[in-house]
Amino acid sequence: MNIIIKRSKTMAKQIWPSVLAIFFALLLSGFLLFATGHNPLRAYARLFDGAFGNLNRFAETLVKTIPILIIALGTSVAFKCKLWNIGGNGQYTVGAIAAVAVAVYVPLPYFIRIPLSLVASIVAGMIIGGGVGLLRAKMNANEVITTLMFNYIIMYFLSWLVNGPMMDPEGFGFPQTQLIPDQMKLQSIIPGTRLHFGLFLALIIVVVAFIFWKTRTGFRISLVGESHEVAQASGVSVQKHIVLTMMISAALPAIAGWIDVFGIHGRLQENLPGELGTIAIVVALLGGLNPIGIVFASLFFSALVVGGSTMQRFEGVPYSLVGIIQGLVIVFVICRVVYEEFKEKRRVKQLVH
Amino acid sequence: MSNNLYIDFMISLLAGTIRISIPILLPALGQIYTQRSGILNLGVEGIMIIGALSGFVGAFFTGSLWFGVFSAVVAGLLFSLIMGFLSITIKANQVIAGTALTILGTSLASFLYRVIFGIRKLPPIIDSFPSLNFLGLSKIPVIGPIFFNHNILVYLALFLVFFTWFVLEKTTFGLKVKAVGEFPRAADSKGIRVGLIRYICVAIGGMYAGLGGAFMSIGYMDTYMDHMIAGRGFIAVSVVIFSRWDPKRALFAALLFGGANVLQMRLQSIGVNIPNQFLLALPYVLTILVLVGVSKKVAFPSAFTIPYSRNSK
Amino acid sequence: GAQEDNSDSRLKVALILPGKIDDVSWNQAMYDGMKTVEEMYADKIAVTYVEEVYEVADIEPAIRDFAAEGFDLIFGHGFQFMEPIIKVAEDFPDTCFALGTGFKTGKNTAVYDVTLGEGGYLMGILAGLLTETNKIGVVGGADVSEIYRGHEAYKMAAKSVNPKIQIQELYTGDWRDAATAKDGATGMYDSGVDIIWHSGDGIGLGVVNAAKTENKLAMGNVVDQNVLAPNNIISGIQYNWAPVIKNIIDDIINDNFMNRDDKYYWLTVANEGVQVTPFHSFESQISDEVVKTLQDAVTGISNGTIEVPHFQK
Amino acid sequence: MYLLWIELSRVGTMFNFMTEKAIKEAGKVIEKPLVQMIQIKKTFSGIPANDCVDFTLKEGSVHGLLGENGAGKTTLMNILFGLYEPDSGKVLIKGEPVKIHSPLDAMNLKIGMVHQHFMLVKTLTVTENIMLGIKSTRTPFLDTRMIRNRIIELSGKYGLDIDPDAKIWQLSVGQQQRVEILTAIFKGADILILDEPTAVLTPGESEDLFSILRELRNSGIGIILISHKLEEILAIADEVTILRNGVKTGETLVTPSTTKQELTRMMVGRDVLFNFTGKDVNIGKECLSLDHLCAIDDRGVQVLQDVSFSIKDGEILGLAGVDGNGQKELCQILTGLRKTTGGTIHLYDQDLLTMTPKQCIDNKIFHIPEDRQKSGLIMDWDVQKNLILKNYDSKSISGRFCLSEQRIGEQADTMIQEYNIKTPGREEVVKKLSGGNQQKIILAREMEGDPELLIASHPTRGLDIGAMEYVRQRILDQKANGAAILLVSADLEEIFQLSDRIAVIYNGRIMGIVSPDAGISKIGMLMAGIMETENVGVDA
Ligand SMILES: Nc1ncnc2c1ncn2[C@@H]1O[C@H](COP(=O)(O)OP(=O)(O)OP(=O)(O)O)[C@@H](O)[C@H]1O
Ligand SMILES: Nc1ncnc2c1ncn2[C@@H]1O[C@H](COP(=O)(O)OP(=O)(O)OP(=O)(O)O)[C@@H](O)[C@H]1O
Ligand SMILES: [Mg+2]
Ligand SMILES: [Mg+2]
Repeated sequence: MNIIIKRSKTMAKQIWPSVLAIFFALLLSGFLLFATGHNPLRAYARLFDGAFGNLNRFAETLVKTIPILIIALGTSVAFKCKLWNIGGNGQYTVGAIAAVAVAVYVPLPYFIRIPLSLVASIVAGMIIGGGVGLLRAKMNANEVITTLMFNYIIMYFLSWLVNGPMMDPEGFGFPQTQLIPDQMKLQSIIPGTRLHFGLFLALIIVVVAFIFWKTRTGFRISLVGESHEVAQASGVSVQKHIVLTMMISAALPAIAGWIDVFGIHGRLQENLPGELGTIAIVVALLGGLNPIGIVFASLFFSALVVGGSTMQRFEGVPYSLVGIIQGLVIVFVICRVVYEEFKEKRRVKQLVH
Repeated sequence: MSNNLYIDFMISLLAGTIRISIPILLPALGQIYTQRSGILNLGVEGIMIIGALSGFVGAFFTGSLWFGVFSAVVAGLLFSLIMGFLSITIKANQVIAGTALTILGTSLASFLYRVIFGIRKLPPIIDSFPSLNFLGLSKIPVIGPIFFNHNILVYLALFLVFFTWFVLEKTTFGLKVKAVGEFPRAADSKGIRVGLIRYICVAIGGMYAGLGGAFMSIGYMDTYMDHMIAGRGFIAVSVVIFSRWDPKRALFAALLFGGANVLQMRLQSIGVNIPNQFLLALPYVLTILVLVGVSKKVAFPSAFTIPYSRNSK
Repeated sequence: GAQEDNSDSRLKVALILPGKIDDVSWNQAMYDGMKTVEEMYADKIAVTYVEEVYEVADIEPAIRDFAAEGFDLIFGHGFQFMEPIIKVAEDFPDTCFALGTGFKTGKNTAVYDVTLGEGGYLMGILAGLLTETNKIGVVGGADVSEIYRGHEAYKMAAKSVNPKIQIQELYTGDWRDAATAKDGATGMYDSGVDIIWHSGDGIGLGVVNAAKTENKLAMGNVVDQNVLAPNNIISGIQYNWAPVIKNIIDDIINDNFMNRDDKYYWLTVANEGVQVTPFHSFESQISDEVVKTLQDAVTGISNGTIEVPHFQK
Repeated sequence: MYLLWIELSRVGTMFNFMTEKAIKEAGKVIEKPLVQMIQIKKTFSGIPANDCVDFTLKEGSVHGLLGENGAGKTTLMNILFGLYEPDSGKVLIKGEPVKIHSPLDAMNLKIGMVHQHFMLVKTLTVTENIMLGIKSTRTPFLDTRMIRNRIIELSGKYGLDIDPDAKIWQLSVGQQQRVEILTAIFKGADILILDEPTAVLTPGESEDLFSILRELRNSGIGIILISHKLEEILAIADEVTILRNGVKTGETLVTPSTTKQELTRMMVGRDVLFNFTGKDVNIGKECLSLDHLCAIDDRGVQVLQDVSFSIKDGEILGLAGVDGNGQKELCQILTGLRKTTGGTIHLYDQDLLTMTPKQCIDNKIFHIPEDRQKSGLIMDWDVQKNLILKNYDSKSISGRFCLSEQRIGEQADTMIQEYNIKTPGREEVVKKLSGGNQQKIILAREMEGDPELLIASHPTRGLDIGAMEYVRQRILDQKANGAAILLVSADLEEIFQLSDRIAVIYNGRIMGIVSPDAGISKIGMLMAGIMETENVGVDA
């Protein structure tokens, strides 16, 4: 009992600065809203309502959370190894491509085709990640650049596919593929909403990620991230683990791509990932690279995105202002350490006197 | 292709290459300072779009293009200070700080544009910088159209290549920048104010990026559009790394990227039978190939992305 | 803002746009059309506008949200709205949906579309007749079906009036990177092209700007773009969505929408939804012969004697 | 003979090695205080590094600052140089109270400092490094040519032999140190602080330095000299101040009658143990044997040449030598981290050269690395995680898939107790612990696995006397357990106390392997590169 109280107290202590930071970000955005003729309180009420107002909206928030969460978890694996994988979008896209390719073109029974397509997605992600990792480990090619470039390359690759070889023959030339067979789609958890069984997959991945950091491989990856020299001295092959890390890190966004194809899109179109990759970077870092932290951060951000859209729709708030609020929230949340440092200084002062 | 046509094709290609690499070159030059001092600013994209807007607004309302350039540089400087504050004062992770800056910059620019100009049937336009024609030099065959038919910002950017090199190699400031990026503690022990130098470098990076943004809105185009930077800031960051923080090599890298881009468009136009998406991806593929080629030699500034604090061991 | 007032008997209409309402293109044309109708029918409809619903994953919630809020008519202005609209339409059988291009319809879902092929055809005639170098160009954003149709018709028409014609074609791969489009167009002009048509969206501004700086001719799209470069924009096509929107709304008010068999509303040359813009200052320079050929083409398309093929990839 | 003397005096602190004539200069002592530091207090996370220290430097004098590792010498000087701000206390320069907030302030007060750890930017040239600290005459432009000429001039004048255009990374440690000294001289300081300047200099270089220092002193400059080498202090210092555990324990004029014993007692608080011996251990079969080992370093320079020796179970082989003579690379090879270019190594019957680092660990080769913060510990991790770096995958820590937090904790608790690691808890971040306790973590980790071969590189570097004795005792315990031990150290005291045999390395070659009875002079000669004929066990 005592432990629970203590735990929740330390939790509260950790969360408090973030809450404060979000408050200030909303306050500042509130001025902008007010200055452009909106009622900030009503707008924020809409935002909240849009994210959590009814079952359907909450379901939408969760639908958005799924890919953000998974991509962020993937990104966090690389970040933990001090590898800056900013290729979430590209890796998500290859996952989606592989998913549709298998789902549409492989004439096997569904119960084989579905897992096969998942495996294909994972493998596709691993190939991209492994390539980036190899280039980094063997050629010292900076992964910030390679992952970024792959984002563009894959984007055009997708564009080529939906305009060319994978274009729906019955689609009147619109740049999209066929829909995957209905029977293969992830079923809705709550009828009438888009919330699909991918949520459980996401939860499984969270649990796996949580456990992963306690395994030997997880330990080795974080060791390599902290110091190549110490890792090597401890018998861990740095190059091997850089490649491995990038493979894992890219496989997860690919899974997110698979889930979105099977859960919502049902097909390939251009610009599938949108802003997911960027948001995932933010979420991974704000979540402290820790699976539980990332769960909360992704939930928060997708609520912000989904609620923001509602606010935009019904309050006439410009889309850009929603982006500003997001940006400010990130900036202020980063600044929360100021508050923590301030408290630390005060503590030290009290100790001295 | 006949000989004449071939020459025309090459002239157009090279002239286009120079033009289109400028908005990559400018922010890249600025980021050379920033990265040399040990800071990775992924927010260049956001700073550039702020610069593009400020440049346009400045020029539009005063009618002076140079005032536009001035406002863009100042706006870039001010906006980059957020990055400085987050990465130097707060010592936050630079990847997230830069990402935040990009999100904030793109949204803020779009928002302010709407606030300032409202919804219009046609976009507001200005007369952008005209091509200079140095005493008719542009009429010289071949050389003229390639080198002497650009606007003044192009020449300014090319001058800044030399200027950046000069500052880094020949001035006390440049020396301090390098020391701060390599070994901040040593710099500190020599009386160099690490934080200040880093702030200045981030600010210079912001000014160059702002100028790069202005080049897009009032140098290259004649109006502002939300998506006019279109990833050039990110490309600039890459260019800096694979040019190994050297302004001359940055010029070549920017030209290479620009050249690949122009080439793909020219090839498309003359009807080369390759899916256009492959041609579009060409510059990015090329970047990776070049990166792989040069990376073995790349040694990052030792203190790259590491915040400095005197009291921590 | 949305009308919460229950006593309001006006039709609640939502217009969801994938881009900005002032993009001088696809979205703006629709926005302007809707505004016209809204003024005309001030007592009959109340319109809510949402712009930049760009991410495909965000489309369905937006549509569903409006449907759930009791809107009577929801416009999704782009083919990417097709699947979500069909899905939501099943869940809200009393709500009417209008889909901007696409091919799936339903009891409560109609498609409205523009025959860009007809517009492209007219532009092709003009370009083919006006060119002095026998080289013309066309620049588009992404290579998608309606743009493709326009380009193909343009090429076909130009060849029909000028057998010696050489045509350059370019897709920038992006709807919004005007600078790239400008450089693409510049390259075409450099290689001897003297007139370019652009098939719309933000990138079109790049083509207009290239014409201005190179002092060559270009033709606009979507709205009359002559004011952007009065000496260079010789003509163009413009869309007028108002009649089609009005048509749809009338059908709903008269209870004709749901039980209508033909669920396609076309914006055509015949119903003056697609028009050739005036020549403005070029009026005097255009020969009567050209004017006549163009006029014949318009008439021919209108009365069906000229049939522009429905190009498909 | 003179050379030999210098060489030997560099080497140990326990040997009283006064030469015939006192070397102390007969200089006039000027009484005017140049620097007064009063009641200086500085704590790092609660632990005092300087506790109410008073310090006075007089004009035109050389002031020795003595103390064991971690006594707080560097901290005190960093405060004077503005790198740290004291928690309390006052600093007076030439009688004026001053606040020194940064090195810039210090430099403006004409204080120059040569740091213990090089403050040189490796990618820059010598000239550029020197220009960093001084105001250019052509601000904002660099006055490279002028500075370069002055460097050549000064370097010629003092025989420093420095190439102004060389990049720092291309220089040897000794050369780098000379650059540091040159930097300080260059600035024309009134007050010059030198923090262990001779640690990496050759004897000749040291003597050159001393003549420079004497010259500078005679011109009125006050010099603060930190050194562990009492001979040097006795040779050049006019006064000494002694610190122990952050507290000043003595201040005395250096006269010809001052002895090392006196100073030692003030430093350590008791007489140094001369006969620090372990239990007698039976030496067993051969554990490690190296035969004609050759290797190159990262820059492709030959660092090891025909190195041959062997170590038996229960035996300690001391590897003596000045830093940078190939010791580091040898340790890397023995732990599987570096490839060789020739020769063989066997661990019992196995070929060690084919082993990966992991296999070396599995074969119970453990290593106490010389740079504990860089290659021994993850400074941002807590104690318990640092304790499992070598055995995280063993049955005692890992379950089927996961590391067991409970078992990690239990193991940490036992080790903390057993090795007497002073930490608030097993979850304390290692960065916050003292150097001695950091070293104990490594010790615990490397010894807990019952090593067959233990490589101890400078195991007591940076440790206070208590920790030092503790570590040495632990190494002897391992010997008693039957481990073969390679003790790499530049500290001859340590080598003599612990070793069964002593190998001396110079320039990548084993100069000889001798018994400790051979005496200091012989080893000193070998360390200076002077070959002897008689050996006690080079098995070639
Ligand atoms: N320095 C190294 N060089 C090459 N390979 C290495 C190195 N270190 C470890 N390995 C390899 O890594 C693999 C994992 O090592 P280990 O025996 O610890 O596996 P494990 O603990 O069972 O792994 P897991 O946690 O994945 O179950 C081994 O196959 C080993 O060969
Ligand atoms: N920046 C710092 N943060 C935390 N502790 C520090 C810091 N600097 C020094 N210390 C601690 O203060 C104490 C004194 O260190 P200092 O470097 O002054 O010793 P020293 O006498 O110079 O030793 P050495 O002979 O090894 O140079 C040590 O325990 C050291 O760990
Ligand atoms: Mg020290
Ligand atoms: Mg044994």
